[in-house]
Amino acid sequence: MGSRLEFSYYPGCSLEGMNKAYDKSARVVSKELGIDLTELNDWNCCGASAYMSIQELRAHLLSARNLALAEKEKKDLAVVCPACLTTLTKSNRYMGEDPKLRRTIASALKAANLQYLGTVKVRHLLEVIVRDIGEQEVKARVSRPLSDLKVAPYYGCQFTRPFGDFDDKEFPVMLDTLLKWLGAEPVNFPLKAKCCGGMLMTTNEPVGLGLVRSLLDCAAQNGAECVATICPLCHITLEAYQGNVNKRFATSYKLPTLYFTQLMGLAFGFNRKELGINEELISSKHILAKHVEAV
Amino acid sequence: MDYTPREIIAAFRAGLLERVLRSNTVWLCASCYLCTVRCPSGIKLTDIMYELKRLGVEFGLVQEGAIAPVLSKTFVDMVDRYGRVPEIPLVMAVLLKTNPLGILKMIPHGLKLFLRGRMPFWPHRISGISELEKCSGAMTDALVSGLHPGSGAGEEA
Amino acid sequence: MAEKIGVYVCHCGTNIAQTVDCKRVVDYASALPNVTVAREYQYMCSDPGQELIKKDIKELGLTRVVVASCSPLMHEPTFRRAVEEAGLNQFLFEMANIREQCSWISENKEMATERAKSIVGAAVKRVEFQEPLDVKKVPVNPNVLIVGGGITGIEAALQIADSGKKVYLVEKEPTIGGYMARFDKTFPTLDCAACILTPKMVSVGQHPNIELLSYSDVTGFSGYVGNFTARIRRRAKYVEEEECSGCGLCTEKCPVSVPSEFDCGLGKRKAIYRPFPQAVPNVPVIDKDHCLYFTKGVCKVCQKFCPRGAINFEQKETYIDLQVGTAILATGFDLFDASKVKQYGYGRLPNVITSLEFERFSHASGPTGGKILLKNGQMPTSIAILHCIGSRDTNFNEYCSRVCCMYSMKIAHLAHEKTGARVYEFYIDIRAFGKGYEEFYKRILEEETTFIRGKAAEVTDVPQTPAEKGKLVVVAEDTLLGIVRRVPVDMVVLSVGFEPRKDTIETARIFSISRSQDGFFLERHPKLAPVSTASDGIFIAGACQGPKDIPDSVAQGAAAAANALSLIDRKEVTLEPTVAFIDEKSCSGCKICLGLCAYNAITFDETKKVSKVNDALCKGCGVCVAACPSGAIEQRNFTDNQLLAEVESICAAGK
Amino acid sequence: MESNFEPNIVGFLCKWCAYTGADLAGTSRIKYPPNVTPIRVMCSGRVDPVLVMKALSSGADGVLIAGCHPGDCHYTSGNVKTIRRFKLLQRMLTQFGIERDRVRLEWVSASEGERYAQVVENMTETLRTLGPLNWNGSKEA
Repeated sequence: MGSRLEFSYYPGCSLEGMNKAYDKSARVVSKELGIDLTELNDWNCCGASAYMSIQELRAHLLSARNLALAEKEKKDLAVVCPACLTTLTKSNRYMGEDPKLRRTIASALKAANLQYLGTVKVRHLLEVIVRDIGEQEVKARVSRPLSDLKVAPYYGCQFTRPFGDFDDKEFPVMLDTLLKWLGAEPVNFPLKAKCCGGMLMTTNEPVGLGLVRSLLDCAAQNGAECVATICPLCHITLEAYQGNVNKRFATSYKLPTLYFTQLMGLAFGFNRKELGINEELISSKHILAKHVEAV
Repeated sequence: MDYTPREIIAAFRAGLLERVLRSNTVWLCASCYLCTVRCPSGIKLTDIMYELKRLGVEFGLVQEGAIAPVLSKTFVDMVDRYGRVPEIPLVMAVLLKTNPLGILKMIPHGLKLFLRGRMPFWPHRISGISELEKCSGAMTDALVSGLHPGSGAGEEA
Repeated sequence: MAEKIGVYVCHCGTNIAQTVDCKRVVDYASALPNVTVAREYQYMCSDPGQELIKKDIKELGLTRVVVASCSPLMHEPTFRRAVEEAGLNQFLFEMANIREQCSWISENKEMATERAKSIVGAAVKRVEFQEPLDVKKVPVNPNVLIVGGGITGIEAALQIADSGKKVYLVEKEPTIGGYMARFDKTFPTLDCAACILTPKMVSVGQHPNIELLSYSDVTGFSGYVGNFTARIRRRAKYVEEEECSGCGLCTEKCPVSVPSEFDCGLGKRKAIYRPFPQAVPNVPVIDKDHCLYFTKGVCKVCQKFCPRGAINFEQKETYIDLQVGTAILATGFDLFDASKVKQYGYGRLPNVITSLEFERFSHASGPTGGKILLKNGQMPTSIAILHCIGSRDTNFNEYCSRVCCMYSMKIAHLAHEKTGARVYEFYIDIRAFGKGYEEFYKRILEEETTFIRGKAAEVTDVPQTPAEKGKLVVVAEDTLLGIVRRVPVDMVVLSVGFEPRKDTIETARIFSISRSQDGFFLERHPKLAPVSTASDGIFIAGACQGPKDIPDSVAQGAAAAANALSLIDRKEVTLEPTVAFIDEKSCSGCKICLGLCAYNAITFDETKKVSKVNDALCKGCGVCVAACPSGAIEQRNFTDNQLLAEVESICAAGK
Repeated sequence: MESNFEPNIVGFLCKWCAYTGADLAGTSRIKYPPNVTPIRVMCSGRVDPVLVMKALSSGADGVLIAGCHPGDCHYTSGNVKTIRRFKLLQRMLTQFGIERDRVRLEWVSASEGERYAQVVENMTETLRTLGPLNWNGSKEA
C-alpha cells in the first residue's frame, strides 16, 4: 500500500444527530483504505442553506472559520455531507473570486486572530475514494462482494451541483462505479441527482412527499432492493418518510436506505455493528442476507 | 409554485418584486441548483433565491403562514447560540412556533429514532462560540452594505 | 527643405466630435512644426472632404498629409487614393485613428481630447519621415483553389469554372455534396434536396474547368495574393479513379458491413463504399479500418470481381502542389453533439434523435426508406421537436444557429405528413426572417403543429401518471401560460445547432486567417466585406464563417466567386511595398536575420558577405528589422526613424 | 505621488490581431481608460527593445506590446520572437530598476475587443498605483 492520504474531516451537524451511522462507517472504511481523517477541531455549522437564507455574510463567515481551521492544519477538508460540500465550496470560491467579500471576511476573522488565505480544497469522501484511491485499492479490500445486490445509486442534488466538475452535474456516475467495484449492481436510476425534498419536509410536506414518492417509485420500478445514499438529509428523508408516502399515496414501499460507506464496509468484511447497520428505520436484514454471505 | 423563476426575473424588471416575495415560490426553493447549472443565460438563480429570501425577511414580506422563514430564523438562532445545529431541537422549536399539534405526529418517528440511538437531546456547544461572536460583531457594519444594491424590494407603486 | 504638412481632423458626424474637442486638436496641430494647414470637417471621407485635401495639396503645395479620423482599416485606401489623385505619392500620407481607439472608448471629453492630440502629434511626426514608395505589381495566377465541396463550394466552383477559369475543388470526403446531400426536403419551399443538388454535383463532376480532388485535404498554403502554392494530401482510395467505371460490383460483393457515417450510423455500408448512390466522383473508396484484407490479410473479393482491375491495395497517399492565385474556403460546419446536454437524454433514451437523424429517416433512400420509425419498428403517434440544442446557451454556444427554427418546422411538416403524429415544437423564439419563412411558419401553425413557447427543461422516461408510462416526457415551462407542462410523446427530435469544424484552428493557421470569438472564420468586415478575410486573395463562404441556411450559403459562394474573379480579371495585383531592405554598407554579415525569416526571403551574398532581401518573398513583418544588431535592415514605411518619431511625440505629449 | 495621476502608455499593436481587436473594442463601444496611444506595426516581432527603452526614457510610464496569440501569428512565428525578446527586455528593466509591470506583452486576437479593453484597463490601473516613471535613461535613476 502506498502512502496514506491525510485530510481534516468535517462531519457536519447532521452526522452528530440522526446520522451517526454515516459518521461511524465513513471513519471505518477510510481507515481501511488508508485515508487518515482527523476531525477538524471545534468545527462549526457550515452556514448551510437555512442560514444563507437569512444572513449572507455571516454564512460565509461560518464557512470561512472552518476553512481557516483546516488551513491551520495544512490539510484539505474531507466532507461526507454534500450540502456542507456545496456550502463550504461556495464560500471558498466566492471569496476567491470577489476581493470585496474576501476582505470583509478576512477582517472579521481577524477579530478572533484567524486568517484564511484560500489554500484549502473541500472534497467529498466519495470523490476522494473513487479518484484518489481508485479501483485497484478498493477491489483489493472486497472480501465479501455484494454479489448482484441491486442498488439505486442516489446522489441527491448537491454532490456535483453547482460546483463539482469532477462528475456530471445531472447524471453523475461515481457512486455507480464504486458500487460495481463492490460487486453490487447499480440499477438504472434516472432521478439519481434530483432533489429528495428533505428541505421541505418541515415547511411544505405535500411537495416534499411528492418528491420522495417519485424517487421510491423510480427505484422500485428499476428493480432496486435498496437505495445507496451519500447525503445524510436524503438518507433520513427517504427512510423516515416512506411511511407517510405509503399512507398518502396508498403505496407499500419498504426500501431500505444505506450509506455508501456502509455498503463499502460490508463488502470489506466489517460487521454490521461497526457500520451502524442495525440502526436504520427500514431494516435491510433480509436483502443483505440474500446477497452478502455470513452477514 | 406561484411564480416560475422566469416570472420572478420579469417581476424584478417590472419593479413588481413585492408580490413575488409574498408568493410561495421563493421559500419553495430547496437549493438543488438544477436551475443554476441549466440556465442558458448563465443566471445564478439559486443565489437569487437566497437573496430574495433575505430581502423578504428583512422587509417582512413573506407569504402568510409560511413555515420556511421561521425555520431559517430558528436555524440561525441555534447556530449563533451553539455553533452547530441540533436537528431534533430545531424541528421541535419550529413546530412549537408554527404547528404545535405537529409535534404529536412526530412522536412515532421520534420513538423509532430514539430506540435506535439516533436521538441526541442535548445540543453540543462549540468552544469557539465566543470567537464566532467576535467575528460577527466585527462584521456588523459590513452587513448592511452586504445587501444587494438595486434589488428593489417594494418598488411596486 | 522643410515639409509642408496638412492636417485634417474629421468630426465623423458626432462619432468623434461628441467626445473629442476637434477644435482643440486642430489648434494643437496648427502649432506643430512644419504644419502648414490644419482643418476640421464634418466628414473627411465624403467627396467635399477629399476635395479639401486635394485643393490644399495643389494650392498650398503640401508635401505630406495627415487625416485624423477613423481606423486605417476603414478609410486608408480612400485617402491614399485622394492624395495620389492630387499628385502626391500615396505613402506621403498618414492616418491618425481618433475614432475606434479614442472617441468611441471614452466618455471623458478632456482625456479623449488629450489622447487625440497625442495620436495626431505622433502621426505628424511620423509622416515627416515617410518616403515616396512605388507599389509593386505582380501578375495574378487565374487558377482558384476551393476548399470544401458542400453546396457553397459547389456554387463557387461552378460560377468560376463557367467563366472559363480553372478550379481545383478539394473535398475531404469521398464525395462532394456536404450536408445538403443528406437532407430530405428544404425549407420553406419543401423541394427535395437531392433534386436540386444532384444536377449541380453532376455539373461539377463533368466540368472541364473543374479538377475535383476528393478524399483530399490542404496541408500547406504559402505565397502571396495572386501567387499561392497549395499542398494537397490525396488520401489513398485503393481504387484507381481513372480505371473505375462506378459499376458498384465491388460494393455489392464486399462481405463486410459497418454502420454508415452518411446515415448517422442508422444504416449500413460496406468496407468498400460510396457514401450514397449519386456520389461525385462516382468512385468507391476502401475503408482501411474495416477491410478484411487490410485487417486480416485475406479476402480481396472486390479485386476479384472488378471488371476493370481498378482496385489497387498498394495505392499510397500522395502530395501534390497546386499553383493558384486565390482561394475560397467553404469548409462548412459541424453539428453540435447532442449528448453533451445530458438532460435531453440523447444516447441514453432510445427514441431521442437528432434533427440530422430525422432527415435520414425521412429520406427516401435513407436507412428506413423514408419511414419515420421508433426503435421498436413502430410509427410514432406523437413527436416533440426541441429547439436551440446547444445554441443560445451560455453553457454551450451563445450564438443563435439561425437555421434550426426553420428546419424544425420543416421536420414538423414531414413528421406530420409521414406519420400523422401529433407534433409539438418547444421553442424560445421563432426566428423566421427569410423570404417566405414567416409564411411557412403560418402554414405549419395551420397544419396543427402545437407550438409551446418554452425551452425544454428535460426529457425524462420517469412517469408521474399512468398516461406517461412508456413515453418520453418533455418537461418545459409554457411561458405563455406561466406553468410547467409535461408532454408525453413517443419520439423527441433535438434541433442541434452549428459549430465550427473541429479542425478550424488548424485550417485558420494553414491559411493565416483569423477566427471570431465564436470560433468560426473571421470576415474582413461584418457588413461590407463578408466573404473577404484580412489576408488578400483568401475568401470565406458559407457556414465556415457562421451558421447559414442554404440560400445564404449559395449567395456567399457566388459572392466569393465574384470576389475571386474580380481579382483575377485585374490581371495583376499591387503589393504593399512595406518590405524589408538591407543597407549593404552597414550589414556586418552576421546572418542572424537568415534564421529569423519565416519565408526564407533573406539570402546571403557570399561574394559581398552581406544579406539580401528578396522583395517578392518578403511579407513585411519586420522581425528581421528588430533583430539586426547593426541596424542595417529597415522596413519601408516602418523605419526606425518613423517609429522613434512616433514614440518621442507620444512621450512629449504626455508631459 | 499625485492623486490624479494618469499614466501615459505607448502601445505597439500588431496590425492583424491586436490593432484589429482594439478597433473592435471601439466599434463595440466598450469603454476603457484612454491612456494608450497606439502605434501600428505589422507584427509584434517588429518591436525592437530599443523602441521600448526609448519610450521609457522619453517619459512614457508604460509600454504595451500586443500581438496575435502564439500559434496564430499572421507571419507564422513572428510573435515567438517577440516572446524571446520580451524576456530579454524584462531582464534589462530589472537591471535599470524599473518595475517589470511597466512593460507588458499581451495576446489579443482580432475578435477580442473585450480582452483588449480589459488589458488596457488593468495595465492603466497598475500604473496608476505604481505612479509616474520619471526615468531619464541613465542607470542611476
